[in-house]
Amino acid sequence: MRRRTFLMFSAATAAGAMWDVAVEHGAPGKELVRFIPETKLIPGVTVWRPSVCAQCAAGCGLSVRVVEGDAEVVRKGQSGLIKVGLAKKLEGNPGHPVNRGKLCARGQAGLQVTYNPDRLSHPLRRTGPRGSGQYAEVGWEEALGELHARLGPLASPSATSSLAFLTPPLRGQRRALIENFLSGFDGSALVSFEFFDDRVLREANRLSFGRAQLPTFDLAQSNVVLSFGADFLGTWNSPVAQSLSYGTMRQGRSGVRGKFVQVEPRISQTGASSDEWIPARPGTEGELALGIAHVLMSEHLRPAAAAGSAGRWIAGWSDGLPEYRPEAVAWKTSVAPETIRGLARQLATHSPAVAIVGGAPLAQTNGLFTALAVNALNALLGSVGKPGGLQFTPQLGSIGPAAPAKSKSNAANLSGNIQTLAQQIRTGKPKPVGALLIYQANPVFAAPPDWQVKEALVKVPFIASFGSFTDETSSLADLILPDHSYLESWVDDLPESGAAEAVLSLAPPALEPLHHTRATPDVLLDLAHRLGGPVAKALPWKTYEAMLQDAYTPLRHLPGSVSAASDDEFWSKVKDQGGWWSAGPVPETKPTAARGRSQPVKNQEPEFDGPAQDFPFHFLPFPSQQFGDGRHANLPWLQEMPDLLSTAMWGSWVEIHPGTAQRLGIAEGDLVEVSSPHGVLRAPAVLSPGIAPDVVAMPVGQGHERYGRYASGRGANPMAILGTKTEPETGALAWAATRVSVRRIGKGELCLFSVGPLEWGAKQLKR
Amino acid sequence: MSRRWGMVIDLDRCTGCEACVVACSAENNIATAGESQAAKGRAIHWIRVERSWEGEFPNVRVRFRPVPCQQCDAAPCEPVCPTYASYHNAEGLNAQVYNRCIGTRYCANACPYTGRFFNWFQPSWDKPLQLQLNPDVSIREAGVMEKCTFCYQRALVAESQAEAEKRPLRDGEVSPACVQSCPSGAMVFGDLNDPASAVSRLAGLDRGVKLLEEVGTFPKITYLARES
Amino acid sequence: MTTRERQRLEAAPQDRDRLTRDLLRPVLHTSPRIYLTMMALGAFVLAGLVAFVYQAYWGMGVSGLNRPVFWGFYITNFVFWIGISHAGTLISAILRLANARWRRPVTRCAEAITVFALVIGASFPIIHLGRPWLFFWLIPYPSERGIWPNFRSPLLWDFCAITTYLTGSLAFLLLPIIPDWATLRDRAIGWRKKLYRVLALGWRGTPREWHRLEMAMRIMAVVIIPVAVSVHTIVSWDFAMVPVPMWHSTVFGPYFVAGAIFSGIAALIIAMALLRKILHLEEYLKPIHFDHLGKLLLVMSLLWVYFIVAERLTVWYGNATPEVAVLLATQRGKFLPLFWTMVCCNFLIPFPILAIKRLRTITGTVIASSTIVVGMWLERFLIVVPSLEFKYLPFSWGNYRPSWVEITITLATFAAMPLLYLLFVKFVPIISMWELKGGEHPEPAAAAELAPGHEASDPWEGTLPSAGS
Amino acid sequence: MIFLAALLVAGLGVLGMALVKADTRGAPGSVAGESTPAAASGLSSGVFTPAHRTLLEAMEDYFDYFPTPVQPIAFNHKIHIAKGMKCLSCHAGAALGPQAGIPSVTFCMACHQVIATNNPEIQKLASYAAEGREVPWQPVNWFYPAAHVRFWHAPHIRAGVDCTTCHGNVSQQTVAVRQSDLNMHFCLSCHREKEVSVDCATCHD
Repeated sequence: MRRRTFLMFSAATAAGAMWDVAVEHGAPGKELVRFIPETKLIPGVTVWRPSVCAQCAAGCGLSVRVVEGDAEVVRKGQSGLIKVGLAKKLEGNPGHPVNRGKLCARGQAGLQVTYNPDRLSHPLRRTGPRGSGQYAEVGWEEALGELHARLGPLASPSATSSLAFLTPPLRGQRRALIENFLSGFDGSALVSFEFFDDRVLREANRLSFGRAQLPTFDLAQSNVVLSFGADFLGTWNSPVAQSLSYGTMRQGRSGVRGKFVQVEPRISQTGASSDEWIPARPGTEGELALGIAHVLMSEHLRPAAAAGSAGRWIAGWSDGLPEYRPEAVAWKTSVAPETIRGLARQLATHSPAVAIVGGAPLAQTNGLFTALAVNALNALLGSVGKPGGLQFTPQLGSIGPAAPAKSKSNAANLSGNIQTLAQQIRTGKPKPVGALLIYQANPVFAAPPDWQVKEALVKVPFIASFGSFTDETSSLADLILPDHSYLESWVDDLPESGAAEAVLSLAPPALEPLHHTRATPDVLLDLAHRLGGPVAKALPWKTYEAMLQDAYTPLRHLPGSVSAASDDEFWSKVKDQGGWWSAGPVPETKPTAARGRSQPVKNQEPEFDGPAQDFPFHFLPFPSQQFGDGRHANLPWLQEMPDLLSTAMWGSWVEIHPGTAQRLGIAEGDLVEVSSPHGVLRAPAVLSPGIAPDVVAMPVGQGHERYGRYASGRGANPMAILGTKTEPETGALAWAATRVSVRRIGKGELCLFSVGPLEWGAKQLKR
Repeated sequence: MSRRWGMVIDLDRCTGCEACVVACSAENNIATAGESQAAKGRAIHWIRVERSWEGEFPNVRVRFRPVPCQQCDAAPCEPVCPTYASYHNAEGLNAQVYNRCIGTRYCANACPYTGRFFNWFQPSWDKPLQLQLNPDVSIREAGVMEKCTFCYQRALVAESQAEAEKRPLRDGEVSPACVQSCPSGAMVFGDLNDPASAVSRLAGLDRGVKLLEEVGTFPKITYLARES
Repeated sequence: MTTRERQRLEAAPQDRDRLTRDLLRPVLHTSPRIYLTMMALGAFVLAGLVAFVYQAYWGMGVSGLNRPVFWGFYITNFVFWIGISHAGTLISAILRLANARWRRPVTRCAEAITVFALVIGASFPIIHLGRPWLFFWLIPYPSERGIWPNFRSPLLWDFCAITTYLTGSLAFLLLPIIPDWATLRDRAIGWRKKLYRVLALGWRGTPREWHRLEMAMRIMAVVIIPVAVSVHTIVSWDFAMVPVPMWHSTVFGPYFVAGAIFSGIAALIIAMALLRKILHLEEYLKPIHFDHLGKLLLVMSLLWVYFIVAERLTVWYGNATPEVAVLLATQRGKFLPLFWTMVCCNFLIPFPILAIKRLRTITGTVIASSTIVVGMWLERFLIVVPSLEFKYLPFSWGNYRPSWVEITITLATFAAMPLLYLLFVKFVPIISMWELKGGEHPEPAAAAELAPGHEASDPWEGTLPSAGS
Repeated sequence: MIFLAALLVAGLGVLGMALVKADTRGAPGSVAGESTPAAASGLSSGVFTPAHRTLLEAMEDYFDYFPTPVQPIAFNHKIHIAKGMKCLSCHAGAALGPQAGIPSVTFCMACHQVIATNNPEIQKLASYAAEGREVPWQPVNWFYPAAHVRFWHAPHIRAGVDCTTCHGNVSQQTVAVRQSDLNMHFCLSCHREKEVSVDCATCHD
């Protein structure tokens, strides 16, 4: 018997009785018009296209799974469906030397950037007061015309005000393009902003090793890894590359299993994998490193001279660091002398060993000292430039024709930071800022409140943003010219670390644009053309593609992953491969000498913002596993990805040691108030055994006021209560140097993936 | 002999990065539950990373393990399903046939690993997020159970490809999204019936343990214990 | 038993007319108060229906269920109502077979409980389905696709057992009503007459008919007992067949059957007391009935304690981590209040009431029964939910809190039971008239044939209280 | 059972009333965002859930009823095949991937720029092309989403299954109609006969 027959038989009465309810049947409804597709794909058959991940600075190569599908688009004012290639999944590009086919959670969630419901689909012009978020759609011609009209006066040599361009740290031709663009504006500033910017480490590496870049770790061959606060398996530097080699370090070699020790006051995702966790007091990591160095030298495990020039910046190095006896160090760091000695002996005897430093230890007022101390320790261990140690990825610095044509007057202004920009806006010196262009950076969200970034930015007469979303910063803009998503754009990147060879990540658009957006590089080239004069001269290209091709085809003559007979063949192979990587020595940027300094860096006690008696806890904002510095908070996959340790989803929380919490009468899930001298925030408490009792920690990333439907009004932003202490030598924000007080407010709401007990073992019965 | 898909998860390599979690959501059209539903315990993650704290400050350790469906050989979820929606296929998978599922949720109770998930509501995606949906995987409607399939659709595509090219399937050619993404290489997938496959070799290591072995489910996922 | 007692029980011939009048009064006359009650109950049932449709339309998410607590109130109610259904058929069948004469006014009352509780109970597996419109896939019907239900699944056993039990119980209930319907046919007027003419199936009361009825009832009584036992055993196997801590237990079969009879008798006592009050049947449902049933309840209460101790003590001594987690959660952890309420309701309160003769009055037994019904519902809840909340991997432990939908549907079934009962009472004399008349048959020959059975010594006779003498 | 039937009927009745206004309501369990675009975006596959706009649609799905589509242009298969075209000439995807596909209007116009331009149906085609629109062809053979069927053409073509096996003799049809009841029995009998997989997961997912 057929199912239908059976059903008809048994339910005929019931069905007949209600047939009349269905009155709307047969109405054809509003079937959408179908437009003629522009591309040819075989329906249902996957095509893998290369691209480059733009979710963080690691520059991993992507493979985009593209399958034909229906997208709703607007053509000539009519909305309808069209068959286009749709991205279905992001995977790592298997040939790419940084990530070798792998991709982290944030990278994979990048799909939801392109298909985000809150992505801007048209150019917008502000209609309400600044910051109100009221915009009206305008056409591209109109928007470009307005931008041209606003920037034109600034480009003239007699301009009385200047142009500033605010971006995250950029590399490759995108940076070159913007620099060249700005070279036509007198007194213009390229201001790069990123909250977790590693400026201190770059400076330390410049001093210690002559390379102002982040190191690459050959963990795959290390036997001991000692990390000072670096979340190198999670969010720091090039996490996929580091995880790849970490896996090999643990179980990829026969008979050898590398040991990994993590020094940090709160167990991070990386610390969770460690064999030993050492909660040193915040700001004393450098001393701990030197304590270890002291043992190495005093026990004659390594001679002081082995550190070479890296030891030069540490006072007393050549004397064997007499101030850093383990007992003395133990008193300051609260790490037992025996632990220090044990670590030193392990590092010395189980060579190759490597020390890593990054994250919170460098975000103290003595961050540079800490970085230099760890660098010196690495040098002492002989792990610089050696297998199993740290290396520097060769940089294709001098490749490409697009070095900015600097004129004398503006050369000094070509780089700046957000504080100097705010200063310039406030004081109007050296020149008032006449217009600000914003590309992706979001300092209004991520800068400490006392920097008054928002207050400064609103004073700029004209702001244009190229962002794909309205966020706290771009919502101040008068004009928004939304960029394509990175999957829809020409993308290039020169990864700073993560590979032994020089790497160029480059790919053509994997998708056709979904919305009425335009690629920002093309917009700038168009604008340069319209502006004419020196700007047009500096940017003669019609399209960004042409610019990239001009810049990178000379790589054909270097030993690399692509061999081609002609430039065209080379170019097409590079596009197919998703980039180019060297297979031999390449001409590099000249190692920068340790200029501007001859004295060792003094070890100063870390300073903290807020008196200890009123604010008894160290406040540790940490980059979250889901959102990094907050830019991914609008991606629902990441919002619903449980945090590894707290298992929290869709919110933020304050991590407190259970003992501390008990003392303060705080239970799991209670709403607590965290106060610093600079602000107050409220969030639910998570009691975590893996945090020092005098530290409270909070993930960075939530607390957006305006960042689409998934992020807005969710959780609290720890940056909003940070002080403004800086590392004095580099001016980098000491974001881990704020002190806070904590008190219970009442019951809170916490969305946890696991509400079970914290342990798997017998203690599970105590609930 | 037919294939018997299996997986090895090396807990010594795993870093808890949860790349597998997002990879799975992307590959398998797993709908986002949203905050209010997630808070009620209705978030769907076919693979999750369980963590456990051990010890008191400062001697604290964390352990974690990714837990997808264990694809048991003697799966408790299978005999209890009254409609054969949950059944054992020839390649050893605990398959779930969505259209046959009437939603008794009996299988979910029977599963010792809590590895099965129910669609409490009709799944939905805010436009245009639906464009990301994988055409090879169907959308599970309200009222049906769903679970890890070892990304069977990927195996079928690879088999079809191999068949078209008239060659046998290579070891490592098929991998579920979680395995494909795993940055530290902690997960290995393959045919347990092929003694030469990487997964067979690793599953035989001394470090290999099964989760809740005492329940007698004979999982096809072998965990390699962490060595510290 | 004294003569007077015997007369009362068997009803003297001169009383027969009065008896018929008394027992037909509720059928033929309905007071406005009854209508009001029915409407109130109907409103509850309607609310439950609305809640069910709401749930079916939007999805199970409107309930409080979640992962890992995939079963909650619905399955609790299912087990509870199936348990209640054991009141009737099992009791009446046993008493029939044992020829306990005092059973006569009680049997139909009990059998009706069975049928209605079964219908309500059996609807819960469908209410709790994610896709209730596909429930018919549980039916083994030949399909062109060659797909059958999975006969290995305890749910399918359930389906078969419950349908069998329902069919059997219906027959068991309806067969002996036929003569009473015939009486009604003869007395009613208007539409009722037509209705009863159909229902009476042309009963004329010939000796042959009486003989067949008696035979059928005897066969049914024998057959229904194993079916009833199997039903609740199979319900228990829904739990016992899966490796869930504290579910996977060999004791579950008898434990569930004992619990079912326990709650069933309690429900029966409450129903009888209500009928007695509302329908003024004081003369037919007497303290002695309550006293007898109270004793039975006492035995079941002790049996229940025995099972729960047996179950929990072995788990405690076995000390297997996953099971102990559930055990402690119920006894010491978050379910502590519910657990000890259950123990009070099922044992600590009813035991003294039922054990002390002076307290074993109608009021006493009704109080005891009420606590037992509550306690047994809690027992079912404590079987279903804690095991799921504390199942194996502690990372995936969960919490359960029912939503308004589940609560409404649960209340609706508690309203549906009296509503169905009231409706039943309005169409059928709730006390079997012909049986109460002592098996009155029009033809002496046929009566003589049955006589030995009537004359046989009543096994309960010796235990009857001497108070009546 | 009577109670159950009553429950079902009453339930479905109320449901019907609810369905009429289904689109205007939000789901009670706010699912990721504010709206329930499931029905609108044609993704969902539930039967008696917010997935359907009307009760009739739900019932058609439930009873596996496939209404005959009305095509915007009375495409004549017979003529095309008689002129020597092959199925795969237009439905090229069948040999390459899961879906057979319907060619774009530009493909049709490649010939019909010159052929049969006087035919009113061809003129309709030309007007679509001129407007830059595809012809809104209606599917003839499909599976309801609730069937969760994964059907790939290519393996069948590779295995030598003739198009007519499932689609009937299209060479004799003008406008294509559903000729075989492509139900599970139909698929399974062939799969059994050819001794290929009858595993549920091969076709259902």
